[in-house]
Amino acid sequence: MAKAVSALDGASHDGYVRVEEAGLQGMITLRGDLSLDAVRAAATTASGTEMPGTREIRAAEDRALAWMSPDELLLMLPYEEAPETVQQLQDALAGTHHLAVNVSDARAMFRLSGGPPVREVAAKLCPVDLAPGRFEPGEFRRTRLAQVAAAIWMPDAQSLQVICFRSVAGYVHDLLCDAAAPGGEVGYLV
Amino acid sequence: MKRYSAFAIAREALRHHTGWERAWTSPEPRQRYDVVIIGGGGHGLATAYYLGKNFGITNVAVLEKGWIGGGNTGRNTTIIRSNYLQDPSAAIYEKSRGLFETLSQDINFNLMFSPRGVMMLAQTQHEVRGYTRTAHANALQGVDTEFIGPQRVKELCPIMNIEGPRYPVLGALWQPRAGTGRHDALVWGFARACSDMGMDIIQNCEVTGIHSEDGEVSGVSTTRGDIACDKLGIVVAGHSGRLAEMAGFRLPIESVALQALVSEPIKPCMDVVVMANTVHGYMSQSDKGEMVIGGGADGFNNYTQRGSFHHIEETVRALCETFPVINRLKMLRQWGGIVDMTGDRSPILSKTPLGNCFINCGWGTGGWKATPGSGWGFAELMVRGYSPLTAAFGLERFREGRFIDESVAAGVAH
Amino acid sequence: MLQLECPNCGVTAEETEFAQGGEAHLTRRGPEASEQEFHDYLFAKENPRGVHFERWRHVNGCGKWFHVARCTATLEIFGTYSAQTLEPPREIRDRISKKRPGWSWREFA
Amino acid sequence: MSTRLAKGGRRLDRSRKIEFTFNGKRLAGHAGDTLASALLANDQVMVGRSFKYHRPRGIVASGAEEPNALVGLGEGPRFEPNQRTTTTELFDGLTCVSQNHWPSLEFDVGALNDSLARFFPAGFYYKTFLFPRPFWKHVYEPVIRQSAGLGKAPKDLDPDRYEHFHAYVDVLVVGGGLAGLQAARAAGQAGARVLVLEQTPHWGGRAPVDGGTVDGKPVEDFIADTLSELEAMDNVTLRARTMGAAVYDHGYALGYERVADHAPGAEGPRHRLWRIRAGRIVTATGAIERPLSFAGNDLPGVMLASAVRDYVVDYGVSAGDRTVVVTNNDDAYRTAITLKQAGLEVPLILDARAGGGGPLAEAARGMGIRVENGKGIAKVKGRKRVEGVAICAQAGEGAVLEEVACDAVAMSGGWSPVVHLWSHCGGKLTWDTGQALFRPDPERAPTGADGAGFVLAAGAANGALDLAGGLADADAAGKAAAKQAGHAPGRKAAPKAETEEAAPIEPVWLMPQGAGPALRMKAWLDYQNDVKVSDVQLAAREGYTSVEHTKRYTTLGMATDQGKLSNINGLATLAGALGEEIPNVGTTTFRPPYTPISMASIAGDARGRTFQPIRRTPMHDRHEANGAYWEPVGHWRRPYCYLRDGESVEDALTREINQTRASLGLLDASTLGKIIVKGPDAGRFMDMMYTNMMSTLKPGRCRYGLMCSENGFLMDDGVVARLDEDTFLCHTTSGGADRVHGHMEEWLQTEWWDWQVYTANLTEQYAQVGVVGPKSRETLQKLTDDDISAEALTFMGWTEIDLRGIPARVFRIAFAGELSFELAVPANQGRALWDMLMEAGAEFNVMPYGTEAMHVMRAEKGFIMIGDETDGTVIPQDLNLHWAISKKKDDYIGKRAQARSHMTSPDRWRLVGLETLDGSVLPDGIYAVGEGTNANGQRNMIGRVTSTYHSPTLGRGIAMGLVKHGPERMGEVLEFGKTDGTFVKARIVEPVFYDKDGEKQNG
Repeated sequence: MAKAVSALDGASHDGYVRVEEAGLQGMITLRGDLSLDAVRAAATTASGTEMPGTREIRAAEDRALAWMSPDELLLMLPYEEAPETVQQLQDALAGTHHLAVNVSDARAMFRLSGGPPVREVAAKLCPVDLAPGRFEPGEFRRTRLAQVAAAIWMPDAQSLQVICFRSVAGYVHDLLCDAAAPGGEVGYLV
Repeated sequence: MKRYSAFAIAREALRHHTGWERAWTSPEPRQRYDVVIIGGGGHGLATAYYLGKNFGITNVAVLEKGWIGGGNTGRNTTIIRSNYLQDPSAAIYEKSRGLFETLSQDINFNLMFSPRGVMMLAQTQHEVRGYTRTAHANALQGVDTEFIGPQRVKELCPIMNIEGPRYPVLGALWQPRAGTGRHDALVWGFARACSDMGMDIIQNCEVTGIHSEDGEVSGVSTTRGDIACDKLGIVVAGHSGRLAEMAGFRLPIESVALQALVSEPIKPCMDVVVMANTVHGYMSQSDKGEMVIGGGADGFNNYTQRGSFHHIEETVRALCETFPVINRLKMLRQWGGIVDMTGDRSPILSKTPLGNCFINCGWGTGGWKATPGSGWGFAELMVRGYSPLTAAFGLERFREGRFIDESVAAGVAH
Repeated sequence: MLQLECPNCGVTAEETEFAQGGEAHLTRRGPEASEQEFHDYLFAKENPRGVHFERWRHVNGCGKWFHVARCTATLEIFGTYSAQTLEPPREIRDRISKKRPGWSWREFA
Repeated sequence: MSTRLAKGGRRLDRSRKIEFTFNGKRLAGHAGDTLASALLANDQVMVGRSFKYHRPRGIVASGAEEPNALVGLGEGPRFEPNQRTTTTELFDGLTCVSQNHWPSLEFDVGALNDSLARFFPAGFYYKTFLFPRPFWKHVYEPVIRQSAGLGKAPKDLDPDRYEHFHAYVDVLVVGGGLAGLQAARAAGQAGARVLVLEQTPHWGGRAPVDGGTVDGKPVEDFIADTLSELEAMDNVTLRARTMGAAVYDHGYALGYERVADHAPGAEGPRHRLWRIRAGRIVTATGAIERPLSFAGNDLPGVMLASAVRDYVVDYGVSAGDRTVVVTNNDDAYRTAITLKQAGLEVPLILDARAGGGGPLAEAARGMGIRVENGKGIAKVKGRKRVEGVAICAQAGEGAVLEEVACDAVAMSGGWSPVVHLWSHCGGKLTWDTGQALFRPDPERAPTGADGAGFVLAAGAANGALDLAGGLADADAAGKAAAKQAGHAPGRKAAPKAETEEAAPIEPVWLMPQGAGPALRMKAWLDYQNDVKVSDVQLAAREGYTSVEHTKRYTTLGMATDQGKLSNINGLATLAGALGEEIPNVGTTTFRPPYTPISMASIAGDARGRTFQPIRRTPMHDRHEANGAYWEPVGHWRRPYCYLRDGESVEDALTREINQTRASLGLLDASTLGKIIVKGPDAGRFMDMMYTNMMSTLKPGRCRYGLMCSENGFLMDDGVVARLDEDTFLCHTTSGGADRVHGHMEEWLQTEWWDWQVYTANLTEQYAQVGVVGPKSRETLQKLTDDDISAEALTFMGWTEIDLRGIPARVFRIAFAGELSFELAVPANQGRALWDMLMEAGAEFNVMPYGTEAMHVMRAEKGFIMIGDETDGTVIPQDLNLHWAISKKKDDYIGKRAQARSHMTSPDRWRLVGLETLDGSVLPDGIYAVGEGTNANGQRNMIGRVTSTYHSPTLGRGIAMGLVKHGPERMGEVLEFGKTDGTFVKARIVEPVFYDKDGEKQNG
């Protein structure tokens, strides 16, 4: 594990919003029938959170569970724990039709911080209504970020996180830095 | 018909241009014609013109729902080229391009055919290979093209950034005798020539039904009365499905909106037409000075002739990257046209299940440049029941799995 | 630039999050199909000027397919519904009937 | 002369002087000036030349409708042509040049066109330049092109930044004039989220110029109060310098914010394009005054009456010392009164109406201004600027009654609501006979996703031209918009303004009414494109009677102002020529944008490094450091080869291939698609997806599979590994991963949704490295204690191993034909793996190799490559891949299609190997010729080359191709046609050139 390096190795940039790559982040895709108790139990046991509703994310300490689609969850956890947790999920769901796979290395994650303007930096790139009241902590939104797929959510009112595919981490980083460059303040979603 | 010439203009100037006659007459429809063409766009009028010119058939009516040339003929980006890969396409587009060369003189109407050259950029190894292949095919098809290197591209089009950090230009398929023409003029010129041959061009006349007897077409109902005919040609891009339905058959066609735009006019800065498929954009400069830019098509069935934004966005960003000088130009106007897409993106020029009823449709994004060639071949098909130009474009090919797919050589179908 | 509601994740989003996937409610024709049946399955597409049913995928979103009932002349959306159905739901057909009396599309009306 | 007045100019900060240059001349204005007002203040009346005749052109208007006063703005990389002076804020150091003339603005050779104007009527170019034929391209067209166009093209790379912003609102209000502000207030009070866009830097629009009182307060105070109220509302956002540019389907709109046009080089973006989704859109876009069509109405100094007034009130600038006012309505009297109050001379007001005007006319008379009813202008005197007017009876043919000296003419032909945004998305118009204008027809509004109208016009844009009516209309529109967007409006009544009595307008489409041909030839409709009344009449005479034909034939309304001043006058002229009513003639369609917007703003941030995503593998940096010559593969970047100092691409290829075959090479194969398919029905599903029988594959084994489209064509290939009873791992081509994953999900979700299968695209989870060559096992064994011997890991088997702490899957597959191992490790450890392999392989002189070496080596083995041997028209049977098409299966995607007559034809071109007789390399993409020509005169073709390379291994050219009856013609020699007309010969051979028995893959 010591040899593991995230896509941008934690690169950061200070604009009017701070942009940093979050480094190694464990992620597990769990597909299954989300109405089944077995699936819900396996997922929430692994995450230590409640089950998220549609387009929600529930977080607890170093873990979170996000709703990806009607038959898919994303479990976030410490990077090193992902392989073992996949195994636990598979064991827990033996006999239940499901798919649990480690996708920690397939993604990159960014953290935008600096208060309410994080909303407008994201709104420059994503076709999503990010106004307060329309997009709040707890919502997990998969969308388009410029020309690539992404997911965004707000851990709290002051920051915003972005997940994209690993291979386009550089592209997303550059876009976020441009959007956060001083002088570009819109002053709209604050 | 009074001939157009510089002399005629000088003569008319002396009397304040009060002596010019109508370019084409505006008669009431008669009860019967030998041939009725539905659709007064470029292809319909071209068909009528060659029925008269090549076969002496002049008892012809062209029925137009609105104003002639109001469909895609008046909405395209005016590019004329024939550097197609597949034999049937190369044949009909090269026939068309050849006709364009002398058409202004033939119909005494300046179509401003400008053989300034068209280049299709190769920006990936895959495109280099595709266009090299096309150049080889073209050489055997009698189409004058060559694959040129990046330096030659730069000489021909100095405003291009051939060393783009993303997609450096690796070369281009160059057709020196391709170019542009004035789209409206083609319609007006054909209408005038047809009218001069005694044909009736009837605007504001919508076909509401198609009549048949014993499996053969007998006439049409229109908003201006019933009209009988021996042969019927349906040439109505964007409305082919509805007319086919009236004639009792279905078409392998879906109609989608295609986007285009122009910039404000500037002094000449680009003497060739450039198409860049990798980044989805193509551009030329009109004689007025506008940069004429073609965009993408909507993915969904659409009959609104309106502009959309995201296709324009994709095209413009590609062209800003390829031609940095346009960053500070401004978009003047954008619009949409309805194009008929077939199952293989190639057109249909075909007999139909209804006897003596023929259909010419499905040109997708490539109709304008084919106009005279299409009219030539379709007229022959209507008269003789066969034309070498149209033979491969029959409806039956979809049943047989015999497609004419131009996308294979990284070719764009504009 | 259309705006569609994905019935799978409930998001109302702009067209760029979606990809269109052709005509709805097709019956797949396999090796047993006649030439005509197979041709019609692949190529004889509905292309109405008016009420139309089609498939879309929420490609930059939850990734799921769904159905859309839409007017191709005005781009009005009559409704979106599950991809896992063989026909438009009654509720959507009724809604269309109110707005486009006398409509029909393939075997549906 | 035009000049700066001693007093006035409500927008000016006279304490701040701003310096600028025009055509190199140093001039000065004040903060708050537009470039146009500053030019006028410096008596720069002529500012450009027209498009066709190169006539002198002056400032006509004061806003976005200006057709004439366009300049080239800025210098070097910030140069921008065709910039409208009336909407350009003056800033320190501004430089601009006038356009479309040579050698100078004052003396323009192109003006020769003007003296020959009678030979250049509308559409003259369609009728001439026909002979001699080559002259069009070589002589006529270049001359026409050079004479046309307006500004010069920019030359340098634009240094500025641009960005987009997505906004979602209940109500978008376009226009920050009085109507827009009131509509916003009404909607805001209802609780709706409101965004108000104003194209200028100022709020309140033209109302303060015209004056009046609202709720007992001066209108300026009312505006200030309204603004503070709106600014205090959390749910309302005001955005100045932002133009509502376009309206699209489903309530989508564009706002064009000129963030830094007034401060070039400032930090931040120059333009920001707002991508707005609105529940309802209120267009409070005001109205534009129409010119009158009289001879010489295009001379510099002839201006719109409202503009003359704007310049005095807003900028303290007079258009002239003596201004003649000519009108067909009461509004223009305000100009006369304003001028008089500013101490300027108004020698005469010409009111074309026989009955004259109402109370405003009385007021003007009361100030001592001479007013002539039923009179008009026969002709404006002067060459480069106005020197006087000849007066005539409006009802007559232009007999001159009197000449009056003046240096400016203020004209008003009535007002046209700005209906562009209403029309962009299909809104229809109705002709208001009483006011002689087209206004939005609320019954035929543009409709949105719910089928209801989503645009509401307000105020002058809705035809409510007066203060009181406009306010009431805007209030109603704001309330209605909020209500329709789901917010109940309050009951607060609309503010009240005094209604001024006015005499009705009388339409005047030609002045004088009976003007003869000589006058009509000098009566301009479209100033920029030089379209005159006579041109429209000519179009009508020649049968171009559809309004679209007229527009296209004459170019009326097609200039950069898109007919903002000319459309209605042109339509009316056409109607007159046809003897039709105006509404029967119809209008042309307004297209987005409202005024031109920069291309760069459309591109936004998608420029340079962020033009498109670049996908990088985990080892990207290592390749970069290793001299990678990059090749784009989709959005991926893959090394084509690795260049060492002084090497050519060919050298590098030869080195990489020789080294790999002799010893050891490494290939970064991370871009290969990797898709997991899992579930009880996975085997059944795989059998449908692939032509092969996949359900019988044993866990621990791999199989090469083919995937076809439903139309029968080969779309992808790759190695499938069975991970366990329920799970398959499908490798796809690099470009095909997303497509194949989408293809699988489509079938699962839309056809076989009752099958229990889940898929996941794990392409990016793994870094994948091909360890290739005779020394591959030896190298790998150094890194692992696990058994990877030939016995433990047989060809086409896979297993899991530990590589010094990195967990890996290893596949025994051999695309290059050598002993090789493909390793898949977690992507974050890819770089570490690569470094390890380079180190462990050093003793074998390990070299990374690129995509081209991979291509050559696979061709030496006769393996097909998707995209080379296939092009979307090729079926597996063409490639002799029958062995990979299961005969035992009833069905797979593409099976029925492959049974169609053309697909089963024995005449299909099929895969063979090709070798030139002299060992040279066949040209790529070359075609084999048959006898004779086809019915279209094209040479018959019987085959083509699909892959062709120099094989360093064999020391000669090798190729693959598709040839008619190919496999049955082994040994035959074919002729291939080169582009120079010569032919090259090649023999048909088996397509396996190297190690035909496949011994090398076992080491």
